[in-house]
Amino acid sequence: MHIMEGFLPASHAIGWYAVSAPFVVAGAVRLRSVLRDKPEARMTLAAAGAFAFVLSALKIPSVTGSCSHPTGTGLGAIVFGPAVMSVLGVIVLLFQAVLMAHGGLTTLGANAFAMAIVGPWVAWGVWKLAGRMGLRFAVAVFLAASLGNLATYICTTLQLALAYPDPVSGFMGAAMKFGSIFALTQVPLAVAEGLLTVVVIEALSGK
Amino acid sequence: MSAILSVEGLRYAYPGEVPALCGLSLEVTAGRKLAILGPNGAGKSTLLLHLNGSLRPDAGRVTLAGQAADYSRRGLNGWRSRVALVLQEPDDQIFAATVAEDVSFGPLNQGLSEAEAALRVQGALAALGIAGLADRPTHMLSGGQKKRVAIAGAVAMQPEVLLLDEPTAGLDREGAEQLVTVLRDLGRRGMTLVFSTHDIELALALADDVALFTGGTVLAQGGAGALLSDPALLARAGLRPPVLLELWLAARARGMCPPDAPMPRSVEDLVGLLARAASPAQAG
Amino acid sequence: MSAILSVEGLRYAYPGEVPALCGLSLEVTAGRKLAILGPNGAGKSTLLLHLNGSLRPDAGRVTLAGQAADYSRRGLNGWRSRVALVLQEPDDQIFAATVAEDVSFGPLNQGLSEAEAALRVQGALAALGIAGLADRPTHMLSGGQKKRVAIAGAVAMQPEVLLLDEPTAGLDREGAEQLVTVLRDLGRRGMTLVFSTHDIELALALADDVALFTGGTVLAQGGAGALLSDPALLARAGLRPPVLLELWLAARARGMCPPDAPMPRSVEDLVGLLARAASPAQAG
Amino acid sequence: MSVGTIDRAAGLNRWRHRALAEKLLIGLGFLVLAVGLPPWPGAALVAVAMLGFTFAGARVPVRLWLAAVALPLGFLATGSVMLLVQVGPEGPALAQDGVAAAAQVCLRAMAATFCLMFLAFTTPAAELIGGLRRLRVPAEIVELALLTYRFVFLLADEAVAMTAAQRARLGHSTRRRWLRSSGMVIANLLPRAMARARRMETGLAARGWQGGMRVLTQRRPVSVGMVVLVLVLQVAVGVAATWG
Repeated sequence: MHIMEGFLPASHAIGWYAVSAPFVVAGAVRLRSVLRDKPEARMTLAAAGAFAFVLSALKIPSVTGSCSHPTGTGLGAIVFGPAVMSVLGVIVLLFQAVLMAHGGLTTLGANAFAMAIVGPWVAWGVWKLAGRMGLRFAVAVFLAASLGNLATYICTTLQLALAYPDPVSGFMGAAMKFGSIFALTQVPLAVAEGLLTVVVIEALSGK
Repeated sequence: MSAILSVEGLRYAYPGEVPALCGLSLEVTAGRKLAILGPNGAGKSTLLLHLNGSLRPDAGRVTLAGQAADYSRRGLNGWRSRVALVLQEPDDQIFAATVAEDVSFGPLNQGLSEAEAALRVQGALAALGIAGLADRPTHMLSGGQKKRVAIAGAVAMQPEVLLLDEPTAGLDREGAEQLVTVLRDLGRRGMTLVFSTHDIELALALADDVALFTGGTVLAQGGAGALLSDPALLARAGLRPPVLLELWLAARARGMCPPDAPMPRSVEDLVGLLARAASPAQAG
Repeated sequence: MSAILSVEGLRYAYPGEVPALCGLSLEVTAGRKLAILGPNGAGKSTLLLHLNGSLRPDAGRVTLAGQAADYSRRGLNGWRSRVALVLQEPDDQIFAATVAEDVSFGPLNQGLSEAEAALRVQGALAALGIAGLADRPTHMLSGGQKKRVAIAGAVAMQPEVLLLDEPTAGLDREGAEQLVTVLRDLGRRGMTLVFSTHDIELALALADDVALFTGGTVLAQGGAGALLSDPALLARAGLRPPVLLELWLAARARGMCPPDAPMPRSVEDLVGLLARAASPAQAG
Repeated sequence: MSVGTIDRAAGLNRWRHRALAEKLLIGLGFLVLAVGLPPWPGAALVAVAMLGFTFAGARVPVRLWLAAVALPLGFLATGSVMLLVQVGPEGPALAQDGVAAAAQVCLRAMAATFCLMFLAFTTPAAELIGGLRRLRVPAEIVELALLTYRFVFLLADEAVAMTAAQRARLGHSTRRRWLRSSGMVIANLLPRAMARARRMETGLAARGWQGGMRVLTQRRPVSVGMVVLVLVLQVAVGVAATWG
């Protein structure tokens, strides 16, 4: 769920840019040195970015009967690693804004934080942790992808609640408001994305 | 001679683009092989996508065995079981790890049991002459083999009509000839074939009927012989007759072939005609 | 007649696969058009990738204008400025947003100034007959246009040799004919052309020389006329002569063509030959 | 709408050949005003101005524009409902100033979205990315973005074709099969994306690629009249919204 263009007040838009910037700049610096050493990595990374974009444009069925688009953050983090995903994620968000009117430029900082930073890092952390705990491969993939997806939505919910605290119950109340709406649609979607990622990773490792 | 599929006044434009189909009507006769012949970009693939409900027309209608097309989920499932589609690029439709697994995709989706599906797979692989490839990993197939696997995937669903988009694209001559043999065989077993092509030689070799396409409309539809030997008509679709027919026409124009002889379909036919004319004594 | 490129005893296997080239020798004569003709999977593309240093042979060697190939970064840069490669799939070579931008990539890599590069772009687009497409976004081109843009990108580098992998693959007859015209024109301006194809008609229409390929080796190399009209030789490479030549040979065998006449290259040529034989009084 | 629909329109509209700087001045300039000014009347004026530039100026096809704006407006509908409601100790109720608050947010978000849509519908994404170069974004990152752009359309076509092929074989006949089929599409797309990357590497190396990806970009002359017009309008909107 991208926060749409103009939905956040100016101060929040700028604030989230400031929060995301260090991650993205660090990722970009790292990427730049990789690209200097291995120019051909451009192709692979660009293909990965395009893959993430196309993935986000695919419709998948959800458990409730609605359908939606996978975020791909879990899959990306597992396959490419979370640091790379921060830069690729921003590029993908930019294209989603200008090619699909999905998300926006003023909200790019906030969306990047939720989808290119929090989601991938949570997915990657869960993936590593599950591996260390000796969980089964498919279970680890499922947990990483669905929790990464869920973390993205929780992050977006908190961002919205921060911007629009409830007049009576403040931030917590707003978080519950936005959260309850999202929970209805997003929990099943997180499950769907987890299942989908398991199918993908298993098919990939079968090749 | 009944129309198993027919379209009437079909119009379609991809969002934001110029119309791909501009009021097109066409009939597919059961049990025959129809070539949709035209240059690239004429709307051939777009038409095929309408014939199995993959695209829904902006205007006009598609009729399946006399019934108006039903675009509900259920209707589409039934439709696609009867009318199967094979895309141009086999890599776009082969997903599974092995050939047999991939071919079983359609039958299993039709709700058949695993045992029934396995029989269907066997039958389809045999029909395409690739029974030996059943266990082959799909990424180790040659271009021609991939094409046949993709077709087997459709044949395994036992459709009445098989739609093929540019079936010989990218194949070399030997590969193309083998495929033509296989497709003729399917036709002989009663399957209705509709294939798109820009290759007039393929239309000559395989089609009973031809629909001549250009700029999103049908310029003419009729028997392959009459259409493919009409240079003026072909020229209007940006095509030239097959070399064989061009020679035949040129020779006939110079009186080197009997004017009433049937159209030659092979080099041997034509040489025979020329020889008969050169030494009329031998002629019938 | 000097060999601008030659390969000797070339062997190559992709990692983990059966050898693609098995001790192959070949000469490319400056200023001529050479067809690498053979069925799919014969190793044609692999050879082309060796001719501009994209692949390095496991054994054997490649010689450029008498000099052994130099696989250093510097050596490769010089080599690829003189020998340009156009891949089969234009999408593998076109990366920039607009046509003019994309075509400027090679010249700028050669170290030309922006002004010189702009001239090169103009010249190349004009040579390919696509000057009007300069500003077109690259993902909005048709198949035939993309092909020409990819070739323009190579021509803009002003190479001595142009290597083309299956140049007419996927094009319809009109597109293919236009491309042949353009390539003939480049040949007339002195560019050496080497193209791979499984389409014997293309070889007949365009090539001066033919190298017949099969199973990773050269079966025969020689003038196009002699090779393409030798059915026994072609059969060994899994090919059949072009329909035109098949007819010619069949007609000649029956005494319907003068035995000493030159090989026909078009329908008109052949009809002329047949007519001359039919009414010997008119013959020269 | 497919992945390329908006970008295609961006390549065909009447303002396709206007200088990037002009379009950025319009799109981004008004975007800043939309978010920075008090929504009434600031954002309202911005929205009107943007509709003028989009339809009267660039002649963007209305139907495509409407199809594209549906998605963000859907988000807006859900989001603003949240602002109408307040949650207190005695459960949810209508918020006191909810209507005003929601209206303000709606106005701002719509105006801002119109700005984004103007940019998206008049300027091909590649040109926008090229503009990043002038903002001193490192060349490697810009090139990465441009290559990504190129691959996006190729992979999207492949994904569309694969999905059509699966539908033809009833791969979406039940929800379970649909999920499985989608997984197969994605799993097949990734190796194809990587194979494409390798082939592109060969293809570009043959063109003398040594790491950089310099191309000649055409700089279009900036029309002074247009710049003055836009600046005057923006100042006017700013003044009207601040003191109006």
